[in-house]
Amino acid sequence: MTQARRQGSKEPILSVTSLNVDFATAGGLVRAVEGVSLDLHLGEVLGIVGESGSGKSVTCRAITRLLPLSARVSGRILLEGDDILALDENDMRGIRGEKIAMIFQNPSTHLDPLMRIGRQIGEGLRFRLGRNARQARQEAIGLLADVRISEPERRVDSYPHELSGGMKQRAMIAGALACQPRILIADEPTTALDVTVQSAILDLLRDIRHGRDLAMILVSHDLAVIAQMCDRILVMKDGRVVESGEAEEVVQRPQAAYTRILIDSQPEIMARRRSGAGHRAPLRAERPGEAMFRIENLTVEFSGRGGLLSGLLGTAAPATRAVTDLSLEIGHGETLGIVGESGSGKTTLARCLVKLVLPTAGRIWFCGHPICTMSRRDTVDYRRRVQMVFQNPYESLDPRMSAAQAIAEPLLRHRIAKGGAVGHRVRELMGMVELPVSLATRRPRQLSGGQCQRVAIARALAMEPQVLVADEITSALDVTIQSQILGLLQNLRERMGLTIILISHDLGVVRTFCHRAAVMQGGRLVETGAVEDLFGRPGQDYTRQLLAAIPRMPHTDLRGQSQSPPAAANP
Amino acid sequence: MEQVTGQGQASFARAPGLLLLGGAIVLAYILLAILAGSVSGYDPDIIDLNQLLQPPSALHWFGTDHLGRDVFSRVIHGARIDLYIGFAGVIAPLLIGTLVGLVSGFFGGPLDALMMRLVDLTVAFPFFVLVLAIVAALGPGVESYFIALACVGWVTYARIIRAEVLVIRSRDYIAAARTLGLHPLYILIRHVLPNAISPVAVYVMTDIALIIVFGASLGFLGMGSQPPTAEWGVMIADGQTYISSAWWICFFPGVAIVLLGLGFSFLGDGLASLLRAGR
Amino acid sequence: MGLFQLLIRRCLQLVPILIGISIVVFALVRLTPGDPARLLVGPRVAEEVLVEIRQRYGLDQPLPIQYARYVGQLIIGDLGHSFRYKIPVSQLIFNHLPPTLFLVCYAIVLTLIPTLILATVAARRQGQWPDHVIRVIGVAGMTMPVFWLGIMMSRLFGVSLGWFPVSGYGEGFVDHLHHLFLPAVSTAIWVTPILVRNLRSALLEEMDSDYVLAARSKGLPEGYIFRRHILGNSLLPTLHLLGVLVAYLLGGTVIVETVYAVPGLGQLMINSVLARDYFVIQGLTLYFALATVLVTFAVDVATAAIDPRVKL
Amino acid sequence: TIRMATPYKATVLDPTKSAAAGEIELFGQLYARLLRRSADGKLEPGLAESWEVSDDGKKFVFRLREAKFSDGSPLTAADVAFSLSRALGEGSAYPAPFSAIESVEAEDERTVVVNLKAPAAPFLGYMEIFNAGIVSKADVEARGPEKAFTENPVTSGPFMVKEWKPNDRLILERNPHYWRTGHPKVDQVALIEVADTNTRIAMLQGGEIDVARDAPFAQVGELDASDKIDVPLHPSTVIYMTLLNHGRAPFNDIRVRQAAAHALDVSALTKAVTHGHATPANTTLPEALLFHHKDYPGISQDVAKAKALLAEAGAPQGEAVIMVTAGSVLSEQLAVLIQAQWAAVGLKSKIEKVDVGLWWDRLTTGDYDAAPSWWYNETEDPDLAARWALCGACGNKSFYTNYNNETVNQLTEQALNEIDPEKRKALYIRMQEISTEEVSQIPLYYPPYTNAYSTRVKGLMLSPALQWNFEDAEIVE
Ligand SMILES: Nc1ncnc2c1ncn2[C@@H]1O[C@H](COP(=O)(O)OP(=O)(O)OP(=O)(O)O)[C@@H](O)[C@H]1O
Ligand SMILES: Nc1ncnc2c1ncn2[C@@H]1O[C@H](COP(=O)(O)OP(=O)(O)OP(=O)(O)O)[C@@H](O)[C@H]1O
Ligand SMILES: [Mg+2]
Ligand SMILES: [Mg+2]
Repeated sequence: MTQARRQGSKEPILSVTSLNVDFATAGGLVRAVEGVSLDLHLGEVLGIVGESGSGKSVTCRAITRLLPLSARVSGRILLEGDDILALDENDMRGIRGEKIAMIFQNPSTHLDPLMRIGRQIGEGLRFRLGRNARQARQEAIGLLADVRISEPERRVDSYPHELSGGMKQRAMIAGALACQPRILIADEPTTALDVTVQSAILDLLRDIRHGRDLAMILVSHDLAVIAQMCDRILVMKDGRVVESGEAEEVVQRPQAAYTRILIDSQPEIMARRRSGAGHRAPLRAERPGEAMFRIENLTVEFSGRGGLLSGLLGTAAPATRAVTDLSLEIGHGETLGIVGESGSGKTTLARCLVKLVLPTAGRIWFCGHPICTMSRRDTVDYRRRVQMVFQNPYESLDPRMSAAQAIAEPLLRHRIAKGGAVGHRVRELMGMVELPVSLATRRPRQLSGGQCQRVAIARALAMEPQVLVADEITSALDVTIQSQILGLLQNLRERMGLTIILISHDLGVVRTFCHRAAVMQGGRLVETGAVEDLFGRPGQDYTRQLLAAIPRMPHTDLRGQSQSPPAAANP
Repeated sequence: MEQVTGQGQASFARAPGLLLLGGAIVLAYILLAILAGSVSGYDPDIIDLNQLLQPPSALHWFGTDHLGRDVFSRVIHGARIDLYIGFAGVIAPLLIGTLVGLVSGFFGGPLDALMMRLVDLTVAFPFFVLVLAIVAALGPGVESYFIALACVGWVTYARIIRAEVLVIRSRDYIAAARTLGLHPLYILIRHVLPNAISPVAVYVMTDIALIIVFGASLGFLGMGSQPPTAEWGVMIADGQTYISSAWWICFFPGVAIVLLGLGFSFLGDGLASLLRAGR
Repeated sequence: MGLFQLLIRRCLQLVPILIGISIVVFALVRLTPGDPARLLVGPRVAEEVLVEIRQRYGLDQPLPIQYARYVGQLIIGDLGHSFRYKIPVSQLIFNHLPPTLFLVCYAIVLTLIPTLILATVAARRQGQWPDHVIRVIGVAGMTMPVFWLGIMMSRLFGVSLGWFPVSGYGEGFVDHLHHLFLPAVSTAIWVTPILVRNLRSALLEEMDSDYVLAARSKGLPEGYIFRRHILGNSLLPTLHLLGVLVAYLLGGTVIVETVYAVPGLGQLMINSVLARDYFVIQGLTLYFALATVLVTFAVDVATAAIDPRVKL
Repeated sequence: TIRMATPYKATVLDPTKSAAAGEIELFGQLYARLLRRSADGKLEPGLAESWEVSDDGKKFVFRLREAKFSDGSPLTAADVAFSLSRALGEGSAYPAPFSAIESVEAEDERTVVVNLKAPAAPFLGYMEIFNAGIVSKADVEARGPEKAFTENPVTSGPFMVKEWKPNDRLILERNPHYWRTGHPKVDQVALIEVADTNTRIAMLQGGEIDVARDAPFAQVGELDASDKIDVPLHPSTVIYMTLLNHGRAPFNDIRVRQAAAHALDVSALTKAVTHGHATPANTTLPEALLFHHKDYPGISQDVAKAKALLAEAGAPQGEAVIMVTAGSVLSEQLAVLIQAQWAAVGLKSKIEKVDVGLWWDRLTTGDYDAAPSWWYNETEDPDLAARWALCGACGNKSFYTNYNNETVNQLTEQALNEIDPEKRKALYIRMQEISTEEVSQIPLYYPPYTNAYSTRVKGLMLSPALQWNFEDAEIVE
């Protein structure tokens, strides 16, 4: 018996009926969510999956009433029988944090840049649960440890900008869990996490759920995660619920056409169907001569900052080593996957490659030219050839520029297209990344996470680069769009010999898409090799752990799956 | 079915309101300035020694001053010179300051250090010496005032905008723009500036009002408008000895400045919320 | 790097600037027409007397020589003597410094608290009547010329009510507080609205940022969110504005000092300029430069303390 | 304590080093002179008990009374000789009054002999003016002139310096050794420099001071009406006038000058500016001086005549520059009025407001056309006044107007040496007639002092020649 069934007779703790959300935009009202209804019981996990931009995040925010001011909400949201939409802000405050906590999709902007994360996590404790500062700090350290942040005593005093993407996300989770809410709304809580950490976090959530009868709404693109974690699943598309039901049911016997596509395009499944390497073009014969990139003994340090007082006393915190003594070669036309623990220096490495971070030591050659000592003009040329998609697409878009402007900018500035051709090319690029043209005038704030992601990809592709450094480009995308984007990249790779450096936590994607993979841990390169070798015969413990932690689509007994503790124990 | 809209109203829905109100006030002043001659009824500089210090009446709506001039027409004509002072006085500091702040904050390093010491220097520079030198060189008048302001006033803008830029330049969208191989100056203008400008937009509107008032305070150095020009600040200064006997000499120009200041204030806030809504 | 070293470095950076500023000021004041000798001894003197005075002070020498002499004096720590008062410039500055410092600190204290409160109210009640009331009063306060305000306040609080003295500096701390109350308030009245406007706008900017949303989602009290999250993030531009204003104020609040007869640096400066008391002007310039650097440094340190992303 | 707020600054305490208004008023309090003036303006013995004049009027012998400096040391003839020599010698700011002196000798402890180059009618009067004060020879020689006059100068007058805060205030305390026993009646006098008129008034009204120098005319009536404040309007030697630059067009042409004078309605202008508290001026010399030409009609307004004169002279090119000192409200008002009335007869002008330093520079270099301004005389004798304002050969080009009339120049010297008052009077009247007729300047009005006194102070007044009698004043509660 599932949890839901056990409590089926009882009133749902949260019940949403025909929720509509409209946004006032320059182009008039836009409906983001239409007639969504859902029930959530204590101890139950409700999964929401769906197309990127289908209204998942908006629904979640509507429940906590945290939509932007331009939103018009109608419908009914009952929390323990009270209509949330009718409450005033004061009562609402009483509900948030303790009754409903929220993990936002976009951790980096949801953390106050000026406050140490320990404090941010402890805030709820202090104000909702009356802890004093020291207790709150202690508990924050505990929570950080729970979410598997290493050295929590040190990290508790870090500022958000000193954390890696995954760390921020975990800090966010810790903050939401702090007050032991009854309902947790988790909007893609694990997108920036590597599989080992992800499974640990999922375990943690599962434990809490059982221990505290937590009700949870989990939004994710990772069907495997959803299937593992959830009792019931809601599938959304275009603002509507297209299907909902018991998790097992939906996964095994999808009714709606969209659900079927969704499940089918799961890369793992795809990979299995298409006999391994079929998806991946074999690397063309090694070109002789220089590698595309040659990285030698790269080390990057970030100077620590221990607050003003310690600066005064000369006891500033020690520098953080993000990358240590890393050497690597990347060939022409190769697709290199970089995987590794969250905080292991992947993003830092990527930023070094595009000259955003200067190495503390070591050198990088691009086609035989050292990039660190390039002249300004060469740098411009270099950047035209090497493009990066940032881990956090929302942050990487100018808040004042519409999607179309952002994509058109490089075209115009580099005279890649002229006059009317620009508009045409922008539409073409938007089409390539599956962005509806109607979003052209939207600003980043008015886009969903996945939509921002695609704008960023389109912008990078607009440059027609030779190298694409893609930092977690698939994490915010649902599997259908994910596979379309990957297909697009593959196409480019085949047609134009695009070299891709793909940083991803999704080992499935790396395995099916990349030629070679590099595994990083603690700033060091642990292992590198062709994916078949690496995934088939991992040489290092860490790689093995990673592989073991990949969540899988349950095919047999869903119940047993979801109740058996660590996923790592799976075969 | 209920309508719930966050808290309060959408800020961008309000922006045009403020902008319109502010714009309307300022526009009204501009119109007055243009039409001053036909609105006022009296020549603002005509002296009538038989009509000294008359209280407001049907004949002289705002009364007459200590030289028997019609305060109403002086206030109206004052719009001309004061708007000119306000706008012309703010333009150079705004442009110079914004530029320096942007460049200095964005590029950082030795350039920044140099610029900021230049800012220190300018703040430290004895303004009155500057004013005297300029007046001596160019002769007294409002133009000298503008030049003195341009030499000094930019500092405030530079500091404000630099503070913003320092934060913005570490944002990812600037990094992204860099990786697009865009020219740093272009990034500065297109990405940094629009995101850093809003405190400046607010301050500039404040500054216009301050400039108008400050000009009058500098009268004792031969700065600002020359008599008998009808200028609000000077009118207030002239009227101060008559505060107890003829309040209207100071009062009406004062009201004129306050109203104009309000207009600019609305305009500034409206502009700022428009900029906010643009994100 | 320790704060102290940074400060030292700032001051070292200052040296070339001081040289520059002193040359410029030196040249400017001397090239500006206006004969200090005549201003010194009154109009009715004979021409020979003026010549003699110019000789005595070396004003008849070519400028570079005069400057070299001045620098020579500076090196041994002598700012020169005032033409008018025949006393060392350093002593003159030292005498006038306390009232100005006191007044500026006083005015800042009177400014900061209302600024925070008013900006907060205005931002949180954006577009509602408290916002508008604050705006109207603020604009009125800002646009009211200080000399005019001074008269009104003197008349009301000094003459009619007799609560506060209308002039002077007084003796002893409490007396200073009493004497400088009206000047400080008059200063605060125009400084506060400037800061309020800017802070309000910055607050509004931060109020709809994502991390505020996140803080709300934790059910934190609005007041706390405001203080800890919104305020800190909004403070920077206002802080810099305040820094510039304070630096200007430290140069003496000429008009306020004149209106309330406070014997401060502003008065000293303007009188020295009007009298072409060259060495006093130059000495004051050096002081201003030092004061400005200190204020700027303080602001920069505060910025770095508030925002970890900003490095000193 | 009598507290006085004044816009005039005390910058030096050495009586020979300044002739600016603030010091003129101050020196008299610090340094006694050989003669003094009684309350009604008569010359009477000061440090000199008695004096004799030789028949040719060239030798004066003064007998000193027994007096002491503030440090208790005796005041001797040597001190007098020393002081007078400083006043007329090199480094003296204003030696003009003593130009007639050939030598000053201390004959013995008590006797001072002054030899003149030629008889000089106003000479005795000059032994009373501000820079004829007696300083201690011993002290000045011991400490050197710079130190001796900055740190606690040794004084001979009713007061000595208690505390001096340059650019702020000067606190005087009674000199216990002052020769007039029983004077001063008050312990202290505080001279507070307050530049702003309204502040001074507010301070007086608020009871923070006892005397406010120079209340604005606009407030005289109102202040006087208060039962705590008096504004007695004592006569002064001040005259407001407009300087005209004879050195260049248009005012180098006498017809244009006359037109400019005829264009003005001086009495209306006086009334407007001073609220009727001043007398319109009829000659180029101040009313309070001896030998002022009371009955002279002056130049009256006559627009037609002004236009005719202008036409005759040929319409002047361009705009005349009316230069005023920034910060002087009255001058500015005058400039505006003059500009308007000139415009009415077709004389175009523009006003330029410049700071004092620049004003003097432009004045002395002749870079102006008209300049409304004012001046005063340190004595009631017109000699210095004529030298300052009318004489083109006395070193300052008639107040830098470049007015230079040989007759007037000669008359000036003649009048100095003429002893007979009646004859002198005739000479000065001629000078006034000539200069007014030729419009050397345009005289505007003779203002009284508008000092406002708290009723606490009794017996205090400012003499027309800018000397306070603090020593006679009292405080009554
Ligand atoms: N402030 C806004 N103004 C206008 N439209 C908005 C706004 N916020 C979201 N939308 C639109 O609403 C739709 C739903 O957005 P939502 O963020 O819920 O998508 P999502 O399902 O979470 O997608 P993703 O998986 O990409 O995060 C999108 O089409 C988006 O463009
Ligand atoms: N600006 C910075 N200042 C200080 N430390 C930093 C800074 N940026 C990154 N770090 C640290 O460097 C390390 C590597 O960070 P990086 O962002 O490269 O990790 P990552 O591998 O991309 O992780 P994730 O998968 O979570 O995004 C982390 O420990 C992080 O805290
Ligand atoms: Mg989303
Ligand atoms: Mg990363």
